[in-house]
Amino acid sequence: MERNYPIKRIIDDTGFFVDTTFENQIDEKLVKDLYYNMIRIRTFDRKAINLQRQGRLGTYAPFEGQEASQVGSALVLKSGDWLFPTYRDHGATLTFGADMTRAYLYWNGRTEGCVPPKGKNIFPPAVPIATQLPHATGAAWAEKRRGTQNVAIAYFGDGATSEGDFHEGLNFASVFKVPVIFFNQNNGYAISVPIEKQMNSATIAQKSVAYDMPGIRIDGNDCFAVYFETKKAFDFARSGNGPTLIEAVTWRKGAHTTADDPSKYRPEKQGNDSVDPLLRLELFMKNYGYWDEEWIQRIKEETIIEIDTAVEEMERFPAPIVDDIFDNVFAVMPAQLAEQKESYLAHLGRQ
Amino acid sequence: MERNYPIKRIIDDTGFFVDTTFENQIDEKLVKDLYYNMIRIRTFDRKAINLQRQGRLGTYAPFEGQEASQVGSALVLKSGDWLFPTYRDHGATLTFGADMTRAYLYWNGRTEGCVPPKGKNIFPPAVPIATQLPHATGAAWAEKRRGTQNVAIAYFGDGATSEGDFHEGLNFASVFKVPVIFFNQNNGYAISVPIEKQMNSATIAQKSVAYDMPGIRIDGNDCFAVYFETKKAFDFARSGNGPTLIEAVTWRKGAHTTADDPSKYRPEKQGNDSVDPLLRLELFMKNYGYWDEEWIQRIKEETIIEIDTAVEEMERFPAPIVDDIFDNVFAVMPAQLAEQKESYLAHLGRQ
Amino acid sequence: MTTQLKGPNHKIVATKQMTMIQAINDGMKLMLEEDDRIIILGEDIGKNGGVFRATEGLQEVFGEDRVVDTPLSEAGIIGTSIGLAVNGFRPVAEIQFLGFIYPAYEQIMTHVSRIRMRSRSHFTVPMVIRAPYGAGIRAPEIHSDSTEALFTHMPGIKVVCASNPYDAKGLLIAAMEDPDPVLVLETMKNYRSKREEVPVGKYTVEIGKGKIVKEGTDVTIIAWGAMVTVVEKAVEQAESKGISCEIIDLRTLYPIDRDIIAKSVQKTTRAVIVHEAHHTGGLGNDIISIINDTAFLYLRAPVERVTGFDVPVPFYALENHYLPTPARIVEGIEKVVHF
Amino acid sequence: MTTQLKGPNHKIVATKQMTMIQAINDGMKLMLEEDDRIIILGEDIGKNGGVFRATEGLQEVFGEDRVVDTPLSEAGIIGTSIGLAVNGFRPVAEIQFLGFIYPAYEQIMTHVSRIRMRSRSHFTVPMVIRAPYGAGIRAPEIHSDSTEALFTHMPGIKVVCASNPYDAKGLLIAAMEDPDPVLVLETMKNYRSKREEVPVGKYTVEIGKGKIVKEGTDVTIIAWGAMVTVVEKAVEQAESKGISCEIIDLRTLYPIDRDIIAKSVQKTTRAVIVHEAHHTGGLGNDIISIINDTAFLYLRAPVERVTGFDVPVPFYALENHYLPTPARIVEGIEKVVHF
Ligand SMILES: Cc1ncc(C[n+]2csc(CCOP(=O)(O)OP(=O)(O)O)c2C)c(N)n1
Ligand SMILES: Cc1ncc(C[n+]2csc(CCOP(=O)(O)OP(=O)(O)O)c2C)c(N)n1
Ligand SMILES: [Mg+2]
Ligand SMILES: [Mg+2]
Repeated sequence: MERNYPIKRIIDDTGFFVDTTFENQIDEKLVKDLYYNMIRIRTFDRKAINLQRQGRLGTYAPFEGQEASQVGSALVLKSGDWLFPTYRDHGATLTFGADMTRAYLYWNGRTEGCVPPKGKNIFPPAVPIATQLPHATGAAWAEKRRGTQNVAIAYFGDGATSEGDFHEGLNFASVFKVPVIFFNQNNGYAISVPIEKQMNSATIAQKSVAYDMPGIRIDGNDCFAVYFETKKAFDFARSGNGPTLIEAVTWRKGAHTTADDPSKYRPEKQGNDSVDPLLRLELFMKNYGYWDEEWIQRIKEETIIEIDTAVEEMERFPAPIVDDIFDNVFAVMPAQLAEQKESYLAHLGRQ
Repeated sequence: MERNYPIKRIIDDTGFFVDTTFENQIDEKLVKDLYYNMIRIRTFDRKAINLQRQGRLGTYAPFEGQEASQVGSALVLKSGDWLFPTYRDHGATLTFGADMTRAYLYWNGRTEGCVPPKGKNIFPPAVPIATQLPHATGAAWAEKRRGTQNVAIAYFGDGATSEGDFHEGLNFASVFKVPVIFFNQNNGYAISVPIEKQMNSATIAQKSVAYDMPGIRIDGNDCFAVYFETKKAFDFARSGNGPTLIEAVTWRKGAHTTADDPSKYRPEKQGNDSVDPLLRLELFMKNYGYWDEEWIQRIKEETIIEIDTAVEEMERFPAPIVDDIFDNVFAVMPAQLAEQKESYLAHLGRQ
Repeated sequence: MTTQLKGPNHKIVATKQMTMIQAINDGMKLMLEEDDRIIILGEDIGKNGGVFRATEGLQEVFGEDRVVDTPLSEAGIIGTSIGLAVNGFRPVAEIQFLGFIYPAYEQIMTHVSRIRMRSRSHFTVPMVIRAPYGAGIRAPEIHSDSTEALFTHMPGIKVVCASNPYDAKGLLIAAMEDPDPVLVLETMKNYRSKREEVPVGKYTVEIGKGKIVKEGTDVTIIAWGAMVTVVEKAVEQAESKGISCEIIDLRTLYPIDRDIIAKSVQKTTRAVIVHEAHHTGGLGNDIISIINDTAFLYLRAPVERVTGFDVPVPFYALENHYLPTPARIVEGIEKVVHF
Repeated sequence: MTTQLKGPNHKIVATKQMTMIQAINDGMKLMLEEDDRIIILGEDIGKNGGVFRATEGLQEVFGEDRVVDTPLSEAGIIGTSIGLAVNGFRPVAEIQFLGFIYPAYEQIMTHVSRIRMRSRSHFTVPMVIRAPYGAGIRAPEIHSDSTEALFTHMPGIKVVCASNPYDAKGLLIAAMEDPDPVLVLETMKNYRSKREEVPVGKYTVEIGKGKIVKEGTDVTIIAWGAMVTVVEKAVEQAESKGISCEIIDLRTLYPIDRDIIAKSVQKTTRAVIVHEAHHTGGLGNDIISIINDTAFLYLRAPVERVTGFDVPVPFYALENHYLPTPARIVEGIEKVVHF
């Protein structure tokens, strides 16, 4: 089956073209967009780990190594589109326009972290694995019913393919031919479980056959392959042709979360050979004359300032108020809940 | 995809060989076994419908049209094998050795209908759709762990492929490479929902690709195709090669259950062209000199007697006793339940 | 046949004889006409009109886009309904029998009930889940569960359950207009058991309010769904023995109408709760707690519960032994009265 | 370090300091050694030793055939465990967090709990489901559910929940030897919170029996799991105010030890129930019903409940406001005592 689903690549590990189909669509704007966003989210991600170590953030799920997959795909989205992320997809949501302060807040156990900026259709991160796939199908179905050209994208991991919801989400999408992209980041592991123990299939892309849905397998560390193949799938969906399953083969460089110790289960050298997606883009930029040292310095500095500001805002964010746990359960609070709230607030007052 | 999964046939609609691969394995014993069991279960099935109409049986799910699928597959089982049926698979269970009286009892709302004869590994019919697939995987896993050559077979319908449990059952089976056969009877409908609305895939067999598991598509009304292809899959499993998905394309001639009215949703003439599996075998027997009028008369008469006896036994079966609802919940009845039982029995005594 | 009847404010409303299933069908039809956001989906609900005919004729009128036959996949039905709901639609999902809702339990438990909270009301899921429930119609196994308590221990979702055609239509319409998800339990046993005059137009029955079906002074009997009918029979017998019974039809199971229970039990000083769900973990316990909290000093006898036993709902040959009967209820009533 | 301690019959048993997680690990290890039918399976339990290290080192000793890393699929884990169990094995399935058990709800509800009944005990599923549960460890959302009541309303399955290392090991071994399915809830908050002497060999704690943790005369406080520790703190404060408290650690949530509750409340005449699950639908209601049934004439005040609120378990920034605190419990105690 691997033969039926060869990994699509546009540039190789040394940053040279291996496929020039899209060469004329690669311009400075695109290259810089990709680079800028990848640098930005990597800096965000490393900062998060640091904050967690310092006790300024809770358990965090890092995505280093997956930047090309997340940025390359999220740059394709247009304003009316929908994004259904997991806990590891802040790279994608930030690229699409999520608020950075709120992304940090999420990892401090704050519901504010789930509220997207106005007009941005970004769903709260899915924590129960694979549950977001049917949601994306439903949201896409709604767009189809309204006759728009908007598309929904659901992010999910290799482990998520084992859940029933993966299957049911894809089946509904194919039956109702709705504009949804199932974007799988195959990062080799589901916590400690390697993909060979997760599934018997050689690829995830081939699971599309079960739904007679297009399935493609791409090098998830090649930002151009990710961008152009995702764009093709979006265009296909916008034109009313229905869903696509994309398998982006990538690598989780770090731990599953800051609470995890990969040395327990992952051979030390495994993954060392997978070239860093950012480095690969840098090589490409140098190879093809896109390297602009001054611009790079500038965006790096800007990014650091942006992130420091976001962290500051996160830490200065108004403390959570107790009312919150009662106020968003129903549109109108039932009498018994109102009583619980009242009596608890009174109790706090007495203390 | 239909091209990748052509329907395998051994005899055509007129009862002539179209594939002679297995010709030399077809002998009088096999032909008679197939015919006898198909006649037997058809008679059982029609009797059940009649009993239901007369109010002597509860709602019943008939399988007429699916006899070749059920008998052809069930004849492959050996004594240590496991059979996980649905509510529509009494043809298979009876062929494997289930007790007929108890099959009728099941449809009279009696748990006695779920108890197989000693030594026969027949699980109670699965009512919640697709839940039996992981069970079969687990039972097969146990056989593998014990190092036996026993195989489990799970029966399920086209509609069942939409449930998460279908996916999870097949995934586990492929990952742990256990000796289980997933035997799908694609009878065209899940109650009123035709297969085109159930799935976008042209075949069910192709869903095996998702698990890198062998998948085959057979004419489910050709008892030889069913028998030999199922046998191949069993042999494959017994030799330690793991699971197979079989799609047997067949046709539900009657209603979903006696409570259903297919004229509401099924075009009147649909399915008329699918030759009756029993008739097809009869044609074959006449074409190739297996027709033995005297034997046929005898088994028909014997079958009628057997069934009448079973019905009589079912109707003379000791009335259900109230204790039953309390007695099989736990191995040792918890005190509170014992009290509930005692007080209810006392209540009945007072009446 | 349409008749005329005085409405709540003495205005004349047209009514029609309807069974519960017809009233439910009528409610969906009205709302499909009125609100383009409504989309009905489930297994066999389109061409077939539902296995109980609740959606009969709706696909013909409103088309396959609004009355949708789905694949056989409850998590898929609820999961995609969530997506539809957060994106502007108002899905009304049918689960064919409550006993088959469990594959969707994760979607209901971790998303349907929590999205409003998780997103600070940015995303909401105004959706309805309809599910026939209950034993006593000689259905095959698993078809007869009465597991409402699994959904009342799940803050963020409301649960209603009508015992008659009028309430069924009014509660269903209220559910379809509610800004939050509502599970609508439909008692199969009462689907066609009686006809009554039901207003032909739109009206709602307020979610969260029970109803005094019959006033009385000696004992309060609390029930819902199919059990209301059984209680009525029991009460006839009890009253013939000189016991005056007050019957409460709870109608909403979450949030429970605590006031109606409190007031009634404070008056009668005795209570019997009747439900067909299992004893342990059943809603009866919640109601005892409400009585404990609101009527402790009034109570003259321990509250009595007449419920299904702590056993899986039996196969139908014995299901009537599982279900509360008028005789068991009368014993319960006598027990509290003669304590 | 191994010390010696007097056992129940004054025989000397070797003990060792263990945390709850070590005691659980030890229990599984002993049983894997003793009983070839035991097979442990779940997500990340093999090489990784479980996200909480409950199965640490077991795969190394017993091999990949007996300590199995499964795909990420709870219905698959429980569904195949059923097949293993009916075919002679004794699966011990880990669900990584109770909040992720819901995808397996159908398998548990319609099969694990019913197969014995459906087959008249021909098929049985002697299996254990282990699940860490509860809030208060600053875990991400959904990881903190305490939904034991969803499993006590499901006849055919037992539910246990230890508050300390000794009970954790003893109950787990009892569960692994039980002929019926047992859900073993493990309170994450107590996994490593204290060490105590635990016998090194095999022993069981009887399923269905609670324990008087502390005797007292004015009020009975009933709790389990993590809440026992919180209750102990509250009781210190209450006793300093002169209120004598009796504490019951329920230990088994199904079937509940009714006698221990009845006897204690008949003695103290007052009760407070503490649990972290939601108020509505929580086990507290069942316990109030038990008190209603067994101690009505003794009771001097309405039973008080101190529980999690009727809201989804909050994100962790506010989770401590959701959980019962010593202060809230003390108020509850004072309320019943000064009624
Ligand atoms: C239903 C469910 N089961 C278990 C978990 C615990 N869990 C969290 S992340 C994870 C692994 C996910 O792996 P994958 O889908 O590959 O995504 P990745 O973390 O690698 O991005 C598990 C088992 C969960 N969140 N939800
Ligand atoms: C989980 C679940 N959902 C719904 C049902 C109701 N139901 C019973 S049979 C059936 C259709 C099954 O179709 P298929 O799998 O094709 O099998 P067939 O009946 O055609 O043999 C449905 C929807 C059920 N039994 N279980
Ligand atoms: Mg992964
Ligand atoms: Mg079918």
